Amino acid sequence: MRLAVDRIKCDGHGQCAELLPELIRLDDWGYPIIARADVPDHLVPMAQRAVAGCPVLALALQQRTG
Amino acid sequence: MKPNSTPLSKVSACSQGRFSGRVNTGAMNGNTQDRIRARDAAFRLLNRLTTGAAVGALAGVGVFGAVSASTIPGITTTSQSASTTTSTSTGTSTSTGLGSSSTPVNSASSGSGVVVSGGT
Amino acid sequence: MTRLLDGRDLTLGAEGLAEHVERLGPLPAAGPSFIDVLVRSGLSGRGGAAYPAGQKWRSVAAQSNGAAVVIVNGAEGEPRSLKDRLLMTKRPHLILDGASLAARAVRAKHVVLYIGEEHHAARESMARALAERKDEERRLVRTVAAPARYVAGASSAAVHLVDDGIATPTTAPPSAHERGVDGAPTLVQNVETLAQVALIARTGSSTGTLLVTVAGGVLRPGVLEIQAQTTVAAAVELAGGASEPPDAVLLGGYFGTWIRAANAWGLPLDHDTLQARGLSLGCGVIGVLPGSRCVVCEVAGIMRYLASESSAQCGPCFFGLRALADACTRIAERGTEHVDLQRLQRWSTEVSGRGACHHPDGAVMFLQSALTTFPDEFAGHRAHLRRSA
Amino acid sequence: MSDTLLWYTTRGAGAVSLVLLTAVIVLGILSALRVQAAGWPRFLTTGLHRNLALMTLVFLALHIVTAVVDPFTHLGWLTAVVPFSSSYRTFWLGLGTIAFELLLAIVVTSLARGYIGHAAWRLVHWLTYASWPIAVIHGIGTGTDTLSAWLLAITVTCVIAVVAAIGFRVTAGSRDPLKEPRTNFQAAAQRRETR
Repeated sequence: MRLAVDRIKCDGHGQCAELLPELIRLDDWGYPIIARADVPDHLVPMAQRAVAGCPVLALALQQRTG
Repeated sequence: MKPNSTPLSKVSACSQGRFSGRVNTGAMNGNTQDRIRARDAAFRLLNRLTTGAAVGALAGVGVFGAVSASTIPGITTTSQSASTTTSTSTGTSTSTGLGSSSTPVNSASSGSGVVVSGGT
Repeated sequence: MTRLLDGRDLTLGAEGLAEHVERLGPLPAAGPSFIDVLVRSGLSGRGGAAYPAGQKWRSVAAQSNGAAVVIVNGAEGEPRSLKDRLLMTKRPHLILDGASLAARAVRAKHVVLYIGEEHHAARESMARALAERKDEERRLVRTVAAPARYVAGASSAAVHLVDDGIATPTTAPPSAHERGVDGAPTLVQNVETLAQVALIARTGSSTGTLLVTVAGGVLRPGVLEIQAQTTVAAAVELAGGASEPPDAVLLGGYFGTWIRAANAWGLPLDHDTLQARGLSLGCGVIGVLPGSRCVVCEVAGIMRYLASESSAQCGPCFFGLRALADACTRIAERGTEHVDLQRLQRWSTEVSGRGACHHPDGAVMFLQSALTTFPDEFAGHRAHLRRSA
Repeated sequence: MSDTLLWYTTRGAGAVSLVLLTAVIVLGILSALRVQAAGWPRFLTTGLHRNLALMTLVFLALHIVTAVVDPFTHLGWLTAVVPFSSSYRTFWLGLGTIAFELLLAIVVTSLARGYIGHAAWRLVHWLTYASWPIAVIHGIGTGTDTLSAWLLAITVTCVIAVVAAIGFRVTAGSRDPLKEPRTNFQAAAQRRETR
């Protein structure tokens, strides 16, 4: 599975980094930096929680070929 | 510096003053391990607050029910035993033994411990 | 070999349809099969991305079910580039020929002339030329003004403007050739590319030439049509030579790369050859920075411009480019502090690739090429005694 | 179960639902304000908002079920679905049904947010600002002992909390740092009529 951010929808809430610190951190202006796009299996549930938790639905979890 | 040669930058390059950056001061910049611990602790807090609210709400039904019973003058009720204990029709016995979640439900609404910081 | 700017003298007005047909013959009847000719010609796009034109047409044609759209991109938002305007004002029928060929090849239902709103002469010239075309061609075409913003020329911004009247880039996928105007597959093609196509349709092979704009410290800045592989030195000579010994050349406009003048002279001007060396000719701007100008101050000025041209849709681009422009300006105005250089590196890696369009990537590539080409100038920069104009 | 116990449970559950709904609204506004503190990440506010919203529905269901099955007011199930269809206190009870159905729409669209998309969800979520006042008026109007001190006290507290939260939200303005620069850019990048 792969994490992808819709940069235009994203408005710097920062909840994704709070929910998935293993893969996401925030830059100096509060926007997510995806440290590693491909999500290891054990983190998929938490990644799904981060996707659902995004207040503007800017984060997506795609199949690897996505 | 001879000023006459044409610069490459667009002549009308806007030179309005400094751009003020908005620097994120959130707690998100700790290292990953700390942030993982913070997340897990926050989830535990979420669960505790939710259960506390549920218990408080159930207790509330009983308390408010009882209070409204005692304040209605002259309503003839078939069963006089308006119980003051917090047992309610849903049958789940909610002994008040749950000392730990002593904060009643409306504390959740006042968001104790929540400081509004917001962006600058 | 026929070239783009052959025919009447460029100081005269636009070449009319009659003279165009008399010189080059009528528009060849070419349908979808023409795409193979275009692929074989190896023509690369002249808008800045240098994407092979044949392949682009093929991908739009594959998705098109007769409802595709062709956008003739004459936005030319690159501040120092003049080539598209020259073509639109002097050889409009080459462009309209290319547009008709494209419309037929990808079975488009309409064509949009997307011309910079401030390029008045170009818009009038294209309107006059359009009036001379046959009815069944004219019926397909409408003209839209591209707002004078740097990102307005991006294909997704062009589609967005045509659809919703706002020239801001949109998130890809889907990209224009998959879902463009009204959701239809859309071919967004630069005017020079289409003009080249018009000649390829007649001769069967590429003209082998490209338009470049020589700008900055040269005696006769302007547009040149040069044979591919011509060196930068030769092009600068054709533009009257450097007005004073230059230190640096900016190749490819504001998304291009800085090269020390000494290393630039021998470079062959050709999209594919340059790309192989990790360089890009972009929209064909060759910027010669006179030796008397400080490259650091020049870079700071351009970074301020690129930061202000962010469409403010993505945080990393809007805030990141501002932070980079601020740091460059601090270095230019107050002299370098080590922390500034560190920040430039960190923010560059954090900003690049984190926008919905290529604006941040282009700006960071521009800055990084300056930092790697002129490390000493940046590391040791001191405030100028008298701020150069 | 004796009738009066049912009746008191209805009143108790109603009051609790009001308090919970108030908490949900305040938390929703705090989420929009991106409130954050040491040990209180932003997702905690949103998570609590979500949990309490579902809890509100549970206690609202208790409130409605006990009211409907209460022989004293013989409302019938229709009352809970069709507004103003009860004989008993028709108008005030009708408001309760409306508030309930608005809340249902809000919760359903929130659960289906992934499918309907953010824009549609946000549109429906604005109904909260209709559902809550209607619920408050329903509580005041239907309460047989409308002037009883305890219900009035709770209602007033809840109103103050929500009004304060809304006031804070309005004065704070949008928390999207790009809202203003984006609007400015779009004004400059818009299609103007070509001559």
